[in-house]
Amino acid sequence: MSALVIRDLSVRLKKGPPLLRRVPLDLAAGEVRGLVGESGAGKSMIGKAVLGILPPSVEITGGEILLEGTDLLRLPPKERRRRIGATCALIPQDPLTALNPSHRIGPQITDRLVDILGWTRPAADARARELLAEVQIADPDRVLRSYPHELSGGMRQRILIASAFAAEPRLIVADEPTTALDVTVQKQILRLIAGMQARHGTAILFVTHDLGVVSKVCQRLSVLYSGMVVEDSTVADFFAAPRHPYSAALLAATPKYTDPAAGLNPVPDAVIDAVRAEVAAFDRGAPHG
Amino acid sequence: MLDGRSQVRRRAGLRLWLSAGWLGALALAALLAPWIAPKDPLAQDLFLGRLPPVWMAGSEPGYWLGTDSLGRDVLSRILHGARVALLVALVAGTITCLIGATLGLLAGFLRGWVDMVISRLIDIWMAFPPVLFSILLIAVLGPGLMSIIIAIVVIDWTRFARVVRAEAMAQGAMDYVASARVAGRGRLGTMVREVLPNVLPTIVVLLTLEMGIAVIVEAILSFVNLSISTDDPTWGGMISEGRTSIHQAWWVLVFPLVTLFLTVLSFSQLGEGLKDRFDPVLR
Amino acid sequence: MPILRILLLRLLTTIVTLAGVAVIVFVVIRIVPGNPIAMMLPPGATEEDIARLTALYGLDKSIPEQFAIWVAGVLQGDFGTSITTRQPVLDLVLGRLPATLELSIMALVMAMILGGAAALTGTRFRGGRTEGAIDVANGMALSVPDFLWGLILILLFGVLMPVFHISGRVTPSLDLPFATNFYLFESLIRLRFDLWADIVAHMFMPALALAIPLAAIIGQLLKQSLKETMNLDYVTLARTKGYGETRVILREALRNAALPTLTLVGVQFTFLIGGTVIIERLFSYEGLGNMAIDAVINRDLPLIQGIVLLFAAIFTAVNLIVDLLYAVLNPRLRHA
Amino acid sequence: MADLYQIQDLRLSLADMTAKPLLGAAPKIEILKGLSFTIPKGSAVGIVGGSGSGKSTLGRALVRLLEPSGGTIRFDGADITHLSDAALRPLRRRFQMIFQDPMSSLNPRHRVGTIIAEPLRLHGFTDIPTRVTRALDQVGLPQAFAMRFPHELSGGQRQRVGIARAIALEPDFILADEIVSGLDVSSQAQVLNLLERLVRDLGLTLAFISHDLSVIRRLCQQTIVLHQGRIVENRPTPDLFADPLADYTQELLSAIPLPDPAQPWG
Repeated sequence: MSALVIRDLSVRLKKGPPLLRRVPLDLAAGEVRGLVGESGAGKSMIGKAVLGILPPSVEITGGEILLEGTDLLRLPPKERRRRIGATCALIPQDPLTALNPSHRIGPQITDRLVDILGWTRPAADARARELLAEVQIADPDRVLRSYPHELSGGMRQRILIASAFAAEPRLIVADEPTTALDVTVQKQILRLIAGMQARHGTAILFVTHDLGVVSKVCQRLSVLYSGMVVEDSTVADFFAAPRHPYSAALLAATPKYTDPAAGLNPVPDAVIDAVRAEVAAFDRGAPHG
Repeated sequence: MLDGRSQVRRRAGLRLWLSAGWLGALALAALLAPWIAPKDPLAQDLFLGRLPPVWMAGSEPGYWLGTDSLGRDVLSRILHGARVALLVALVAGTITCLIGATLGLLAGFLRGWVDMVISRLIDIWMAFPPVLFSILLIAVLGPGLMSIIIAIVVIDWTRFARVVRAEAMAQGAMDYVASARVAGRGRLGTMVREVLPNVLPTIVVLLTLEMGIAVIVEAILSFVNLSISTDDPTWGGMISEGRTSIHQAWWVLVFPLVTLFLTVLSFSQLGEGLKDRFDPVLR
Repeated sequence: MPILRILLLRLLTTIVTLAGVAVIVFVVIRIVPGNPIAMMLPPGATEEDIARLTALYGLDKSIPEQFAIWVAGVLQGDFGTSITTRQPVLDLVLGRLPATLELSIMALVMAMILGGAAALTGTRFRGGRTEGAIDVANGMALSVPDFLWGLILILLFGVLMPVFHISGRVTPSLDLPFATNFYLFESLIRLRFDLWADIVAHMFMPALALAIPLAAIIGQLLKQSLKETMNLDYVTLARTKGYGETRVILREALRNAALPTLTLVGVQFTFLIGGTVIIERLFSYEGLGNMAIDAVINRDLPLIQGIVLLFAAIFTAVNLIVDLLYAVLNPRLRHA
Repeated sequence: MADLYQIQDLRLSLADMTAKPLLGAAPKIEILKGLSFTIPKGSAVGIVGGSGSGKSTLGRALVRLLEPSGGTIRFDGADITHLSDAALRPLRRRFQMIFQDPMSSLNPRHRVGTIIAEPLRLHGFTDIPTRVTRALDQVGLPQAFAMRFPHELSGGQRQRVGIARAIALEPDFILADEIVSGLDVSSQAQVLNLLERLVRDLGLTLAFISHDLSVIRRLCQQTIVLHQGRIVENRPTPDLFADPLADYTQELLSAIPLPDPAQPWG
């Protein structure tokens, strides 16, 4: 059973160039899929489209987003919002700006449970305490009463992860969740996400620019270039032998301390030209979006 | 997004042209007032008092916008009043800008004791109610064009100093200032060559705004009878006179008021428009 | 602790500022040409009369001496005697203060309502025509000062559609049972809604004239701040939780966006109070500002000093209150 | 090989404005807690550390954007620790810096040509147009770019302008502070290749600040690991990677996710 199926998703700037070109994507229940690409490739646009948080300057021009079989794009806005709130969650990039500075931590974890899912407050509070214990926060009662500025960056990222898992979502979009962190903290947080994901059986769309991270936490990945999926592989296959020349070049450009020669191979112009031609050919063949 | 930007630009362009057009026409009218004004602005004729504008019943040909209670031609007085208004706007606006922006730039960029002194001065100045302060100054200096200009400069330099100081401080924290230091540029050189160009758009907006404010201050001072002299035509003086006869002769108030309104609006829109048009970063 | 520190720091700078204001006013008005004593005496007064009165008011001494005497008086609560009315300055000024305070606060409330509504509506419907219209209205309101708005309002609602009074604070023929000069406030307490309505009908236009530019500033700053806040991660996160747009604006964004606006509004409110001087004149409203202009025209030196100092004290008090509010509303400072 | 930089017990404190008392100066926080090291002429030294390690502060002290509160910095034998701005000016040409964020470090109101030419003019160079042309050429940007404004360039191109500005002065030393952290991997590789080539061709001494050990591995002969304002390890790069001695270096190395599913990691 797929947690999420995306068919032919096309997104563009209002009256502007396309940002996503008929993107296909299949995410099995309990699977972690990496979305990789360079900036502007549209990787985080997919997650935003699923969660209904595309910026107002952007519009969806076609395709389907099937969440457990229901096409989100066909639901009336209010119902769509509730359904996303009940079954999906977001782990954002920057823990320093992702918590509201004027609310305490407790309500920021429980608000969805109480307001959208209709839990009682004591039940929601108990759940929050349980979640904080799961993300290894000692003294949960104090933390729940704290304001964000009283906590460290690593602590805040743990709270955001706890909050994402609060309503047992079927799908989590993790949008570059460790890009802002030091590499040692990144390791702890990635382990935490992987552990929670395995325990709860949640499917994750993992948006990142770092192929190293993908190789550690994902089972499958999609490589994007200019809003087009150029490769869709299992992680094992991809790192053994990438199929598309562009994704092969991207892998070769990623620095690697065990191999001083890696990481200084820019994507060759010929590869860029070829993949651009591919995008152009695609646009000619598909007026859609 | 691209489209949205061009739309903003079109609107900004229209705004720029409309305001520049009005101010240009006004400047021309002010220059040529002695030749194009249909009547002598000072000539009184009690038999022709409170004549309505020409399109109304009981009007007199030649008095296009009617006359005030002393029978003076409203249109001619507006045209002559524009001379005073624009002169005050240009001279007072420019001097205020030079002094205020310089002090603000020095305080915001150099920091330290320079900032301490200037900031404390600004604080003291901000504790004065500006209108009362200007009336007080005119009482001290005596009425006249020079006094008005001095009063505006003395009071309004803080408007520039405050904003420019904050802006210069923000720019001072940017790495291009550090890189000028690495390149070996001195402090004052960095301030003038690197920081000033980045603060200039703000200064231009403030300058045109200040010109509008100067026109208003002149009008306010005429209104409380402290401007040039009671006879010389000024917009504020006309408004003051119109306020007292508002139920009998609305035109004495309305026409100078509309002129003043459009002028003040044009000055502020001109600044915004110029900023949008000549800012390489926005372009 | 930080709140106490802010308070102390403010108090220190306030003293410096007020001292500066006192010195400047004192010096400036003493170079006013024309003898104020000569102006208050009847035409037939002799040289000796003038000299005697001049000595009585201490105007024959040097400026530093006069200043020392005045400061000594102020520290004992004696702000001198008005030359024109021969009443204590303090009584005169405090008698007029309530009228100006009521007008300013009414204007502030109007500005916050108008500006807040404009900002919230503009944010809710951002990117559309509604926002464009609000921006244009804001731009106009912002670039035209209170004096002109006052004149325009007089024309519109005083002459064209006479619904409000264009002069005075209250209809003179009414019998006022008030013990204080806070008419607006006291009429409510005494449940005299007839009087309250009359006072509001007098106050409405001057207050609105003062409120329009401030409303535009609040509208512009708050909307900008709201729009920036709406792009922050915690707002996005709230959207994914299933909340609607209006709820997200009010619950997640408004409070954080209002904080930076607040400090700027403090300064702008002092500008508004400064604006009462000319607006009170325009609407013949019997407040401090109107009295101040008369005092300048009559060269009533002690009265001018008293009024200017009072205005300066109000301005610094407003800044102090804003700083405290900021500290109270900002969890970072409250719990640090 | 002689040392270009000799750093002895370098200490640097910055005022903590958040804890400033009502009267008097704000308390100081020590960011750099006694660093000693040398940078040999013609070498490339990597400085690595997490956020809060003091690596950027150290960089800014080396080019004397900050004044140390203790210890000494010797540049080519001369003590520059407390030199005034005026006394530093003639020396400034010899140590240049490339900044992390090119959007902030290139003046948005100046054209690229001006940005490169201004420092040359300050230091009394002649035939400036030729030198600007050559600098643009060296960083692989077309001549037409001299007429552009920074916001008209891509991130990688802006960073090339930053490099061109630095090398045009023919310095002895270049400090590169996280210059590729904002770039995609492909332009990152281009900028690094360019820097490596220029350092070699022009015989420059380089200090390269980064949080990314993989990048330092490729570029630098010597690596300094900073942690909380102290040097925890300072060794030739191959040795450091083969056999990290300090606990923190080991932790840092083992935390890097290699693009390789076979790496034992988590």
